[in-house]
Amino acid sequence: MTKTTTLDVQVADGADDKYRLKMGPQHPATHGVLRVDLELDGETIDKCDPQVGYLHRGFEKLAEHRTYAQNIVLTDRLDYIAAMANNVGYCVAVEKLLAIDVPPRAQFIRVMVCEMARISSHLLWLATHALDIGAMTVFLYCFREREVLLELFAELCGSRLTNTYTRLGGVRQDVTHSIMLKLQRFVDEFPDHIAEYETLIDTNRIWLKRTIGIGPISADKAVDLCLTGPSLRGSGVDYDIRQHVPYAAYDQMDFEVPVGETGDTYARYRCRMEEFRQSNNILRQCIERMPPGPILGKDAPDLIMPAKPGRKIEFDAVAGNALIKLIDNRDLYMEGDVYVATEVPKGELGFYFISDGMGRPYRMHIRSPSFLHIGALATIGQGVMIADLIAIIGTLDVVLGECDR
Amino acid sequence: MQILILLLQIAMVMAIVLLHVAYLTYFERKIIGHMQVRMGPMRVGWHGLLQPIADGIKSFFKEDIIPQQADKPLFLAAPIICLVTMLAALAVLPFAEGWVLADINIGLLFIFAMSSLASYGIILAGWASNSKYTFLGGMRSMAQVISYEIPMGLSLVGVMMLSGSLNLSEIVAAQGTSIFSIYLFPQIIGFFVFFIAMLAETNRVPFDLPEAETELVSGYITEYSGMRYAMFFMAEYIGMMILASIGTVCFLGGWNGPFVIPFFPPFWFILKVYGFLFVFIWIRATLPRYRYDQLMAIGWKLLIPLALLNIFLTGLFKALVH
Amino acid sequence: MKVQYKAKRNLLQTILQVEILQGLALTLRKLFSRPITRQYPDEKPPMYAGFRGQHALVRDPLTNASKCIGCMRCATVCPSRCIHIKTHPGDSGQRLIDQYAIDVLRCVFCGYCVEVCPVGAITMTEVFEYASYDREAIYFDQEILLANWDRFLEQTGYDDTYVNPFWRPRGTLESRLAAAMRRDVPADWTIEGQFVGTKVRQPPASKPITDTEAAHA
Amino acid sequence: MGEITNNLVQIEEGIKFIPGASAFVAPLNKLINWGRAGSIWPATFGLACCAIEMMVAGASTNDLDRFGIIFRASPRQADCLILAGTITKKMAPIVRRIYDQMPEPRYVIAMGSCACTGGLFDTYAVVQGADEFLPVDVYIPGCPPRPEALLEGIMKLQEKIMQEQGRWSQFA
Amino acid sequence: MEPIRIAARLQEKFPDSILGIIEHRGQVTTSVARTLIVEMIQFLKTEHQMNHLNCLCGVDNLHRTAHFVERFEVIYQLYSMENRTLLRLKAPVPETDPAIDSICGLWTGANWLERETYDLFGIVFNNHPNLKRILTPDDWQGHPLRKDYALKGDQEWSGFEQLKEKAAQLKQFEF
Repeated sequence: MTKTTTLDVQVADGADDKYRLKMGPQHPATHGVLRVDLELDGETIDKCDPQVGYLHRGFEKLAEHRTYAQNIVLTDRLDYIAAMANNVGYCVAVEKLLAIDVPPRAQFIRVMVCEMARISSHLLWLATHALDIGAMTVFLYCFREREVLLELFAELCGSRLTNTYTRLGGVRQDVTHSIMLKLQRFVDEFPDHIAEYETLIDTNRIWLKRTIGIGPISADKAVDLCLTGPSLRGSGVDYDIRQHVPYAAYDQMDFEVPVGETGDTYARYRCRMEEFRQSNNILRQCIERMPPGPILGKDAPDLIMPAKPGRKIEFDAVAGNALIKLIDNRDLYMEGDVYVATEVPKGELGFYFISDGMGRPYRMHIRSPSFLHIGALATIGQGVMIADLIAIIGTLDVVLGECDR
Repeated sequence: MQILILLLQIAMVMAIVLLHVAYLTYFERKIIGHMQVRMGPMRVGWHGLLQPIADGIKSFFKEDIIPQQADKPLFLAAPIICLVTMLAALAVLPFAEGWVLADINIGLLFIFAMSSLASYGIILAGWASNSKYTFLGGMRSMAQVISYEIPMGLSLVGVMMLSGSLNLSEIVAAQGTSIFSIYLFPQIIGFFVFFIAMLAETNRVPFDLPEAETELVSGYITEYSGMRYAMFFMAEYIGMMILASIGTVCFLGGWNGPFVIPFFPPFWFILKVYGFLFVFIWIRATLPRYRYDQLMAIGWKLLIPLALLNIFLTGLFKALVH
Repeated sequence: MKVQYKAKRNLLQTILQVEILQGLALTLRKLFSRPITRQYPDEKPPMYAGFRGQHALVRDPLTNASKCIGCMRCATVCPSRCIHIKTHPGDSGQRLIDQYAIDVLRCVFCGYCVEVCPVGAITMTEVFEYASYDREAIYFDQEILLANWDRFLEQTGYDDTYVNPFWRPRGTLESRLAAAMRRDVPADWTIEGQFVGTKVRQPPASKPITDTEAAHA
Repeated sequence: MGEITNNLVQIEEGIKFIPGASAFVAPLNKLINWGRAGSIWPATFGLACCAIEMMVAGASTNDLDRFGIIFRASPRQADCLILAGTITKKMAPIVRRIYDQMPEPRYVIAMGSCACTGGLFDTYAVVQGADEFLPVDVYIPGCPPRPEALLEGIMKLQEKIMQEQGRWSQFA
Repeated sequence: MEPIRIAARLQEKFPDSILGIIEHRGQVTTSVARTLIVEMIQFLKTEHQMNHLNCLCGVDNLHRTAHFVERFEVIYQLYSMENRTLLRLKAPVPETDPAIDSICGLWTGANWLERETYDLFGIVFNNHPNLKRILTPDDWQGHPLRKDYALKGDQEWSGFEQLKEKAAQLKQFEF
């Protein structure tokens, strides 16, 4: 691999005849607050320099000041399109760090909500990607199905978008029969809806012209750029953490990982469309094989966590005539560090924890897929046209909350 | 006296057309809404019927921003150029037998001239705003108009050859006496070319590149606010109606219909124009957008050869018949 | 698994614009289908028990005041630190609340406070319509929080037996839990009950589950 | 639509409409307010999580278009800025710039905890409330608020607009 | 191959540069000296197919009580897609000279990760093509993720101060 010096280019304000365009942070197609500094030759992009940080909220710093349980709330706001997947990813990592067991029913529920989140995230991706290319009806059809999933989340955990659903050692609330029935109906109907989107765009000649051969990434290049998720698999690299390092109950699921060949925009698009069907399959398996049992492990820590090992948290209060003593003094923190990655809809979401034996992470690093995907934009976005750049941003599927953290 | 009547007629046509513009936006929102399984305007008036009026009032009383860096005279002139040329093109449209403001011999050419002039307004708007997005939008528009003016003109040559006239009323009259009584069937290639060129001329999906929202924010109108923005908006919709009218006149037989409607001769004409407008909206709800260079390629590599082929076939047909 | 592409269109399909016409047919069909729009101010969205909306302090029907015992658990667990409680010790060792305030505009609606409350004193109601013109109006003190509770009961028709599904304080004695939370996993949740089949099956007729019941389970 | 009195259709309180003619009988103030309230065009501007719920509000289930609301990409054509999400310090100057680019009359809706006060993110990088540098008209609590809550906020804004006096931009 | 064996092979190859090998929860961490970091990663990448760079981040050890050598550490998380093995390299970086060689030549994607680490910790990466701030504004003071940087920030960013001034000025023009 050769050293690429073109990734970041100092755009000097010289008196040459380059047309410089700062696209964003307020731009309809930059999916939030991404800014891309372009140097144009006509409409062809000579240099593409993405700028991020407009949504940098200090997650990692904040996480050092909150307990492990409180940080679940933070992970909702990382990739807010698939908050469930982030919750699961975070909890899987912390459970590995603190050695907490999760009962099998909770594992299955986790897989279920993860796949629901994957479908809802991919639906939003398809919606915005189609809107970027100009097909506005697909946008609204996708939201129609997404709404069903969001309402299911609301029924499951009381919130539509920022779920805060998983707990260390399990999940918050058991799935009810009515949720299962609604999910079953969704799973039965969803393939028809996929067919609907495909009628509108899949073979449409305008769509094909706008996507085939646009922004191709070879397999080597994709690995070199540290891409993950469908963006990597579109290039033909079979890397899916759900199969490589199965977490939750993914080892008991029967599913395939769609892999593209050409690595262009259309291949990535097809990969995600295929993932819709696979996720739907996993959901079906979850519904059929959900085991009974508790949803929270016996040794699961309380939401209120002591800040230091051995330190007791005591709440005593008088209610009526009785004295309530609430004590949590289990010693579960130990020193050490782990890196645990999970497959969120965007790619590989990794949490790197360093624990120094306290109730708070000493250091929490979030390896977010979007950050690296946007970083790759500088290389992919060279020599294409503005309209193509927008298609490429759309198909890399970035979300800025996760990128900037 | 005659002038007074003429002025009255002009005022009437303008009023009707502007009302149509207002309600075209309403129906566009309504139809696209229902195609997207939602409802469209519902709460301003009964089923949102007063929505265009509310939009109009709001735009009229909005602050009118002229950017400091803008070329002020051109910035002010651009929307007026667009609107005036579009309104001027209305003069030669025959709504029914004799229902025409100026029945001139070169009606078709006049409309072409006017719609080409309107693109000056767009280019000037893009340039005078002194913003990068508007400039790109203006450039795209310029290239698009030049590329599509040619196939559009060529596609109508077949019609001219068949009817032997450039006067729109005479074209309609000639169609009435032809075999199918409309030119759609003998000129099917011409119609195809015309239809695509029409979409491109009016900057509609899938050719809405000059104002592609997800690429260039709002294209050439990015810097316009309030009433000046509304002027561009009106010009665009009048343009749509004019080109739909030309399509009706040249290919669908104008005001001729299967039977005669008493007291209201333009009935069939209006119906056909509405049909065209519905198709415009329908396509907008369905298709994605082309890329700028692909649009050029279609114009030059597909439509112009097709239009020339059409002319050749029409000529062959004429030579064989006579 | 390699992704499959659909077959390329042939010349006839290209000339006849088949795939574009298919798309147009789909949108035309939708034009005459029923819109799924919910006309909001007239039609309210479906709400489920346990929705994390406006906060309220449960009014104790016996004392007509808050149930809060000042244990500070909610203030401790709050990730955004938006609950402010001030207490002073009473005669028999209990804590008396001087101030109980929630800065709702800072709240992130995670529901942790509801979950940790040992006596079920705080709840998040299904009310979500309380936008305001100024910040001060959405700073809830104890009076407003109790009023929220009254408003919530009035709007939704619950009575004092309302149980929020997220009231599940851990570390509390089992006997202190509300009755609805002491139930075991319902019988529906056996493996056989899970199997719903390819078609949607209705819930077993013998024991129909209402939404609120199911949520409490 | 209100009752019909003396051939006039009352649309809103004080605004009457003569059926069949494009003329209004109303105090100009009321009429303008009615027009503004009936066509609030927000700028397409999402910051973070709440932007997703804003998109849902615009999508089929809730359909902002029912209120005459369509998103405009250019701030020049927008009337309303919906601050949907966390405003970081790096972003704040840009938010202010977009607000400055909007023509009068312009309104600001702070949607969600983060835009209102900074919410969870009491950190070095986040602005603690949009009102530190912008005049905010309506605060919508929630994290994120339901789409219906956004609609309710917009209706609150409409009420506010209807009560305005003499905010006539270019004549003022 | 087991990650612990890979670490052993690494030690054979670079005997002087390995400071220690720890296994925790099944994950192997190898502490290495920063001098030969690029060569070591190159070795792992070519010889052991560690072709996927999971993550690259910094750590500030200021408040830690044990298990550290220098104030800063740079963590490299490598993964082999073929062999499905994970290995972590930990390179201590002293406070007095917070610098380490860049691995941009091995992964183009490392570019932004290194910029981020530079931005948040102030660790300099030698031979980096474009080392400047990425998440915080260019004229930001301090490195936020250092432990001596307060959560609320030490001082207000000048750009935001200017904005507040401007907002106060413009307030008079409002209705």
